[in-house]
Amino acid sequence: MIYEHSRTGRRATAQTNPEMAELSDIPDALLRKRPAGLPEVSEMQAVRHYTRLSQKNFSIDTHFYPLGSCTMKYNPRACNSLASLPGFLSRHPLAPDTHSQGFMACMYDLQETLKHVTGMHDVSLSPAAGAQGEFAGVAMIRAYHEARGDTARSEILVPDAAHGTNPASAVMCGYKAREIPTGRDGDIDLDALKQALGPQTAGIMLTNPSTVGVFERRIKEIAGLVHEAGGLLYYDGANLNAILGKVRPGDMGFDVIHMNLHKTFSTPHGGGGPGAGPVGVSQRLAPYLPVPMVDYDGTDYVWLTEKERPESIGRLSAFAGNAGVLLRAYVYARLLGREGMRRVAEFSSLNANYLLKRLMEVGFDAAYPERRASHEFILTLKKQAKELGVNTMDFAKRMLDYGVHAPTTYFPLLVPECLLVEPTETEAKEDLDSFVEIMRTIKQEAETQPDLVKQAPHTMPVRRLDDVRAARELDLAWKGDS
Amino acid sequence: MIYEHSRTGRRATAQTNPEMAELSDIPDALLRKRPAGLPEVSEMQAVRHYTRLSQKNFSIDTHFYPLGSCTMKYNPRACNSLASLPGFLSRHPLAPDTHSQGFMACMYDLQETLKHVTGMHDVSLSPAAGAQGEFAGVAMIRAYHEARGDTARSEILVPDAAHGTNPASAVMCGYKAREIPTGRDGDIDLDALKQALGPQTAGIMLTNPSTVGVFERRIKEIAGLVHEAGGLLYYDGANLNAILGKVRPGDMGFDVIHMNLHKTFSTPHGGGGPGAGPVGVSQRLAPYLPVPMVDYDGTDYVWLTEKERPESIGRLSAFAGNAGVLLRAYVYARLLGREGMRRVAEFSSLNANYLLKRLMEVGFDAAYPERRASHEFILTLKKQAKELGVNTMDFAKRMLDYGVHAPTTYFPLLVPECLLVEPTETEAKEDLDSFVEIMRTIKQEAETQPDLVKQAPHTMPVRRLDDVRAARELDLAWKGDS
Amino acid sequence: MPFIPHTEDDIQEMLAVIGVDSIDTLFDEIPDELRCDELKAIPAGMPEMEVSRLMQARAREDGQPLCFLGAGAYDHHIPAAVWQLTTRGEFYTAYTPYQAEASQGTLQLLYEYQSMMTALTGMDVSNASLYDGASALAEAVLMAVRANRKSKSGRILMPRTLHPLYRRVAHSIVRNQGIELVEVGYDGKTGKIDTSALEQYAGEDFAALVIPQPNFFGVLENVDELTEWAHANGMLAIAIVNPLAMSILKPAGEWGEDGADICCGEGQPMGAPLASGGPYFGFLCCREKLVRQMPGRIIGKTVDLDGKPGYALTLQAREQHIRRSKATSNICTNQGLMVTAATIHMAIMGGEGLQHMAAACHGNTEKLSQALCSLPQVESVFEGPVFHERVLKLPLSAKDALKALAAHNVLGGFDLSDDYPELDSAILVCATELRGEEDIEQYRSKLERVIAAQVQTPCQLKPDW
Amino acid sequence: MPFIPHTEDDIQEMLAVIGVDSIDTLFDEIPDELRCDELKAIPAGMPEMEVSRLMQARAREDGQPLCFLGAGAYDHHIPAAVWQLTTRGEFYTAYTPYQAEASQGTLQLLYEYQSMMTALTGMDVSNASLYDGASALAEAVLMAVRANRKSKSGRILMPRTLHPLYRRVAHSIVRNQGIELVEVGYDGKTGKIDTSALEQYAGEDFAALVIPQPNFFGVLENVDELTEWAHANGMLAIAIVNPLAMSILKPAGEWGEDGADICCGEGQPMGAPLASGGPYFGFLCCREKLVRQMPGRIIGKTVDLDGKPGYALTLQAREQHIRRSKATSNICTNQGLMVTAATIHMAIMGGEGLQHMAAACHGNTEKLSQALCSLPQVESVFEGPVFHERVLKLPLSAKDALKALAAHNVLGGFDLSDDYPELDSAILVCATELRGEEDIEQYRSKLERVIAAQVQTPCQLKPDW
Ligand SMILES: Cc1ncc(COP(=O)(O)O)c(C=O)c1O
Ligand SMILES: Cc1ncc(COP(=O)(O)O)c(C=O)c1O
Repeated sequence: MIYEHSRTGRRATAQTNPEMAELSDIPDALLRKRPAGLPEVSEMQAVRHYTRLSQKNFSIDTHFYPLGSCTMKYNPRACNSLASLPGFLSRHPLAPDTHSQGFMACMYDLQETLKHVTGMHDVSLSPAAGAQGEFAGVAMIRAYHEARGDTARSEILVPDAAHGTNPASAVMCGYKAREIPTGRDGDIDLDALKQALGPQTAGIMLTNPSTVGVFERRIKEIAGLVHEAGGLLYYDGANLNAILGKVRPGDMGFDVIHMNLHKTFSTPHGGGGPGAGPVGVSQRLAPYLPVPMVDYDGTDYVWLTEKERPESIGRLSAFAGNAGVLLRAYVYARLLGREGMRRVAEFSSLNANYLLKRLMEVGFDAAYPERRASHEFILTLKKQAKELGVNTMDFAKRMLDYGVHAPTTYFPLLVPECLLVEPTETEAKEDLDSFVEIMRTIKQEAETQPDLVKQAPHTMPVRRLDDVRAARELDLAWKGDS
Repeated sequence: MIYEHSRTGRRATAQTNPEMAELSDIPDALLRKRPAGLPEVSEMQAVRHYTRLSQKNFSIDTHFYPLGSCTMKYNPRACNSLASLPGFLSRHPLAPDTHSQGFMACMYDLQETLKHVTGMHDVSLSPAAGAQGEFAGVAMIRAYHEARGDTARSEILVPDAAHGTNPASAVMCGYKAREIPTGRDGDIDLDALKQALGPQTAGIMLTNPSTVGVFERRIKEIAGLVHEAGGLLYYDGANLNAILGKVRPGDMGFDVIHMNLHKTFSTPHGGGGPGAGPVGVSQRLAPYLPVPMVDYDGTDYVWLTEKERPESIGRLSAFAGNAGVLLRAYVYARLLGREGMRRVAEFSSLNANYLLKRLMEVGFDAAYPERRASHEFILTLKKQAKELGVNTMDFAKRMLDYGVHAPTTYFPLLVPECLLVEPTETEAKEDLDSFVEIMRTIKQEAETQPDLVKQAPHTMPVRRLDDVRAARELDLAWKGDS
Repeated sequence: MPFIPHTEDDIQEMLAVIGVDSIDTLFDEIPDELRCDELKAIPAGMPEMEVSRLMQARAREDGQPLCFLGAGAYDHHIPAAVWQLTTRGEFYTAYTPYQAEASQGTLQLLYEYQSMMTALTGMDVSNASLYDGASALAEAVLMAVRANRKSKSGRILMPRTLHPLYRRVAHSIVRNQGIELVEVGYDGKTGKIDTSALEQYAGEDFAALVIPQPNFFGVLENVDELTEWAHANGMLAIAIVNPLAMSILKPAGEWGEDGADICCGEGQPMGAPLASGGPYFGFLCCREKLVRQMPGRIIGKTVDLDGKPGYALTLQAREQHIRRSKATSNICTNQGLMVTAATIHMAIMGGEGLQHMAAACHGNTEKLSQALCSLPQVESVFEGPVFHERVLKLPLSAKDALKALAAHNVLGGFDLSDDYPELDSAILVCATELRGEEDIEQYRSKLERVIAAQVQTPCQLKPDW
Repeated sequence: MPFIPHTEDDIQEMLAVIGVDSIDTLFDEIPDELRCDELKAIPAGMPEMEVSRLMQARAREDGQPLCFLGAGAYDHHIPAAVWQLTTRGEFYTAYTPYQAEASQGTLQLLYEYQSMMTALTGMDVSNASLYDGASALAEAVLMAVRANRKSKSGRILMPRTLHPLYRRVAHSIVRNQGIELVEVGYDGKTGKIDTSALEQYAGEDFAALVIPQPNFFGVLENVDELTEWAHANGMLAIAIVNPLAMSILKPAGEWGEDGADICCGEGQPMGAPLASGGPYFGFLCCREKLVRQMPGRIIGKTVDLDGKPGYALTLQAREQHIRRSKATSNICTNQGLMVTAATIHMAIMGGEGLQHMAAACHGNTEKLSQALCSLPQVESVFEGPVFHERVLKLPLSAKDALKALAAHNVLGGFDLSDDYPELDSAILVCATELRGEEDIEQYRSKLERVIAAQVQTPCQLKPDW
């Protein structure tokens, strides 16, 4: 804890002047009485503390990190340095256009690239992450229906395999979320869908390839059905990595889409964020896109705001979203180019299908063995859990001991004891092979010394943590030595 | 090994164009026949490999590092970012003065600051490290004698406690190095000195405080004796941290001095370098300073080179020395200012004297118990080595297990089983206290379970390494899998 | 192939294992008619060297004008160590700490962040970030509506002294759930919430009153009275504060008798560069009893199997990945890296350092205001103390003045005339600790020229840097 | 107190333990008359914020001219990852790996560096760096004198085609030991070492012949013949090479029948920014049988107590800290961090990437040379192939031309007239992979203007950026 290095009167940084400016014109009643309890440490103590803390993390830069649905691939370092050029870092968000043409050019180009690669008619970059993109998308669906006076539509359909943000976003937009079951082959249960559709249907949120790691084959048929019912189709772009440059959501019939640039466009995940969740729409939804957007009038780049776009669902952040993330994605897009984008889909699929096949060979069960994997796939450890009493969580924790981050566990919810594995295109074959070896070893351990696995991890800075106690005896902030 | 990630045909970086430019105008006989055996890895593999490799190091940013004589103190991060501003990084060393005024202003200011803080008449920044500063200094002594036609002087005196670079530098300048013993109180043996002085004496190289960690009290007398004999005094500035802003080598009577900016001026040690070893001289040696130097003519900064300074000992590097290190030192000097410099001496001495006292309290023997410590001090583990069979090396290795880098061991050579401990001013009292606890613990271990200490370290990436084998079965480069 | 490590041999071996003969076959479940051709409209790839050149040119194009613009984004000093540490790969390229044992670095740091934010705001608990200050306000509003069980109206009192962009964002986000934001005017003399306007809602059903400190005009609100009034009228008090100001101002947790119930705001002043508006981060703190209504990640301290302390995501049952449509919010990816920077920033600055920084901003803004008000017909609009922004009235239209200043490479402030037409020709200015006396003098002299020139010639529109 | 963590309480407690009543007492062994007062001439301390401002202004002052200047320091692309990794605290703030077990990161990296350098140069062993290319040459000379037991003269053949600054540095360093550097002229037509000049020393006692590849004029020497000649005459062959060029040119270890004996050079092209000349690093490689004469740190691979591989400093008996006055050199602190950057640079570029980079430099320089030689009276001085520099003759004095170009913000090249008066009005130009067609065209058109203007008006001296 940084507070453990804190001492009253310690002030070993060179950051500020030793004298403090006057505050005498501010009435006492508005001032703090006691200083805030912030740490007072030396600059070196802070540097040492946070350097060492960082070393306690697994990360892409240190470990294989096949966290399904999250696309943990290499984040090129050039994206960081170029987005951090002084001119970009010091630009005030409200700077006039005369002092913004360089930045706006990047944003415009990025909008264009995202339009083309998704097949949509228009793109707004402002949502700060996937979930905010979903919110924007569903809000646009709502705005569209409302503009047509079609106010009876109250439901958004979501597959049971959908990410939690999908139903949560629907609700934030004032809709009811209604679940559609997934069929045994991993595709949506079409009959159930047909039954659910009706005049109350505002739209459906789909991921394709879906969160069970397979491509929804009857997507055109689904699009037809939903459109027929008067609903719109929302595309959750979290899995765009699987199809980048190969198929486009716009061509599948989607009306609105978000992209997680921190996945497909490889901006860093930063220990939880920031990300960026631009939204793309078909022509009929274009008026509703969130502002601001950037346009090019032939000589200059200009902002489009509420004024120019009165039907917009409005603004989702005070300024223009996570600009620095967008710059990183832009640099990535330029480094890759169109060939590189297509290769993303090709090699992430190659890695996933290869890894799945190898894992099946060493005795693991695929959730959808008869299907092609997309860029990710699901194993189910049902058998191991039942026969050996070693469950998915145990496998996951044991992997940490072998120096790989665990895949996503227990999501999607419909597959019991599941591991959602996404190797990404930036991992080499030999690293996939070594992952197979690790899985084989853990399986053997589970068979011969199950406690070793159930007690894992053994080599991390802490052993397995007591989550129940964390939630029951809430300790959410340091309160001083006690 | 990075080579283990290498595969023929792997080319997963975005650095260069996929097509290679023509070389057809170069005759075949001058071209490579086979590509050089360099690794072919993906950018991510390189990033991952070197990130993980870095984590295997102890460093100031992660550990207490009381390596005596090396002044391992906090390296302010601002020095790094400001020396790395694009304008500085992109300046060509041979750029014309019109495009160099900003950089030259920094160099000029730094020369001035170093002059004032050492009490010398003139400073040249060009030596790349302490040892090159020593070389320059002794070469100037030689040039001085030669200019006076006094060519019989063939010896440089060095205390037996001197750093190895001192005698080695003397020899590189064509001198014989003659050792002077250290007295029992840590000061130089004055009688021996008197005996050694003579018409063959070119000069003497001293560190003050000396490498045994005490201030040479009779420095004025020594200066008198050496000067009387026609010799000059060289000051090895490696220990300048101890006296910065408190006493000045120029005032002690030294004719020439080098400063290790990577010690006293806190530029990073970089895993072994680069450093910077500016030299300062009294007036009579000024003409001999190495070039280039920077002067200010009232309007512009200008370079002084061989042309303007024909008596110079010449040039020690192709350009102007380790410019980036000099910029870092300059930023440090500005952050500290004159008060900060004085505090460096005060608090490094406070820390050393406190730590010495505490270590003596827990039962360790000081090499010079009756003396004040300077910014560092020497323990001798003679007793432990004899009584317990646990030597200094064992103590040092065991410290690693407790998360502190070992102090300097077995230097200076005259003190048996010695540890040269330099805590520096940037460590907090509580960290010194915890070092005392660690030392106490190891001592107890040495008494009760000596093998634990003798087999240490136990928690590092490797156990104790076989140095003999390293030197006998030379393996100095990777030769492919074998 | 940039970033793709496969050699031709690898590809062949892998295809053989899979049992297909080309990569394209892996896409055979995708209906043929959907597959797209080469996307010609997307430019071809460029090596890093060339992209660098492009980006350097573009970054240079935007100049680095002298910035007196605040209005929600502030140009502060950031210690060099902050981003050198924050961009360490282990922070930069990790994700949400789902595997706690392999993420203690991020988790402990977030716990420290929560500790610092509660210390700064005087609240009990903090989440681990939301997207930005404006969306944090929207989440605070939603949270208040859920938490104030006595209120049924879904109505919120939203003063006009709050940042106009924040009000718009909050509206965009909450309106779909039928929540109404009712605006409350301000006192034309003081620039504070108009208490008589407020009084007209006394006794009505509102879930919460939003209280900004400082407010959008830079002015300090009478936070004690406002908090008391809200509580007396069965409303929650939602504080929206500048975290840097909190180092010197009375913390939200101590407003009135019982303190504010929820405290949110924009974290940018804590270590985030201006960077065109993002990424920044929203913070959200509250009373412990409201914690189960709080959106976003929360880290808890706990113990491991050996009883050793450790950190983990907790109270996840509020979140979308567990609770799905019943979650407190849809947020998943948050602004973790910005919080990493903020935590390191606060640790390096220290409590005292932040106070000095805050006081310097206050002092410089007062100096700026005095310097500009020394010009003819330039005057401060509101009386009373401010934090680090002030509204000034100019003798020419705000738009013209700011354009002309920009042509001199000075960002002179925020034009209030669109959002507050009644304040026509007024601008909002800000001088942080980075704007020293020379800078202020530059602004003053440029403005003097602009004012002098206004009647003679139309202002020059192209920047002169 | 910047960087000093002591609180007032700490100080008092510590003084009490020591048993003195003031910090000043700790200096009581220092004679009073030596103690100095406050050093008024040194400026007072400034906070980081203000130093940043100062340094930013100064860095801006130097502009960023378009650089066609090489002459020993080359403007190359450096992958962004290189310095982001190199400045990680664990590399940046460690020291010489004296405690091997706690320094495996640095040690393994250095071993990898040695591996890459031997691969590139074709030599058997490499040290872990010297200060720079010029001092590495001096060390190579000293090493050759020690190693060539048959030679007693202490004389070295040093061609004038070698960088003049390198020759001066070598002279400064070796002359004190009475070593003589005998200059060998060049062929005015080819720009290579004049073999007839060389022939006059055949059979004489020299310890070594120094062979540059490429030479200072950019020209490729006939390295096979020269190496053979040296060996035939009982001299060692010291290669001094550009490491980037080694990725495409015949490596020193393969020159002639037996290869060069020692290979040294400047490491700057491998990941070090121009940075006003340093820090760069010198590299030094040699035949295995000479390894005990090699100066500098060397890392060896070995095993630990369990037989697990590990890395350690080795052959330390050559070094000053063990051998003192009998050491192979006085070097202690070397250029470790630059080698860290170089190693990462080479790993990221890969062997093929370096070849592409080298070939691009070659190609661009040829394009530049063609473009400039299209101007009247501009011509290439030497015939035959070059690596990435070329000597061009101008129709006006080199000094005037370069000054005028600098005023147009173009660094046009190196003025050869001081060091090679016989080449008056000749400059040495270089176009690395970073100087694309647009840049070349800019140079051409600026030079055209300069040439056209020369007779009319004296050139403008102030830069115009
Ligand atoms: C399938 C899916 N949808 C939506 C999201 C939400 O995106 P974000 O975390 O960017 O808000 C995620 C993120 O993990 C996801 O995997
Ligand atoms: C006392 C002393 N003198 C000289 C030197 C040599 O300095 P450098 O390593 O900078 O060449 C050192 C460095 O360790 C030293 O400690």
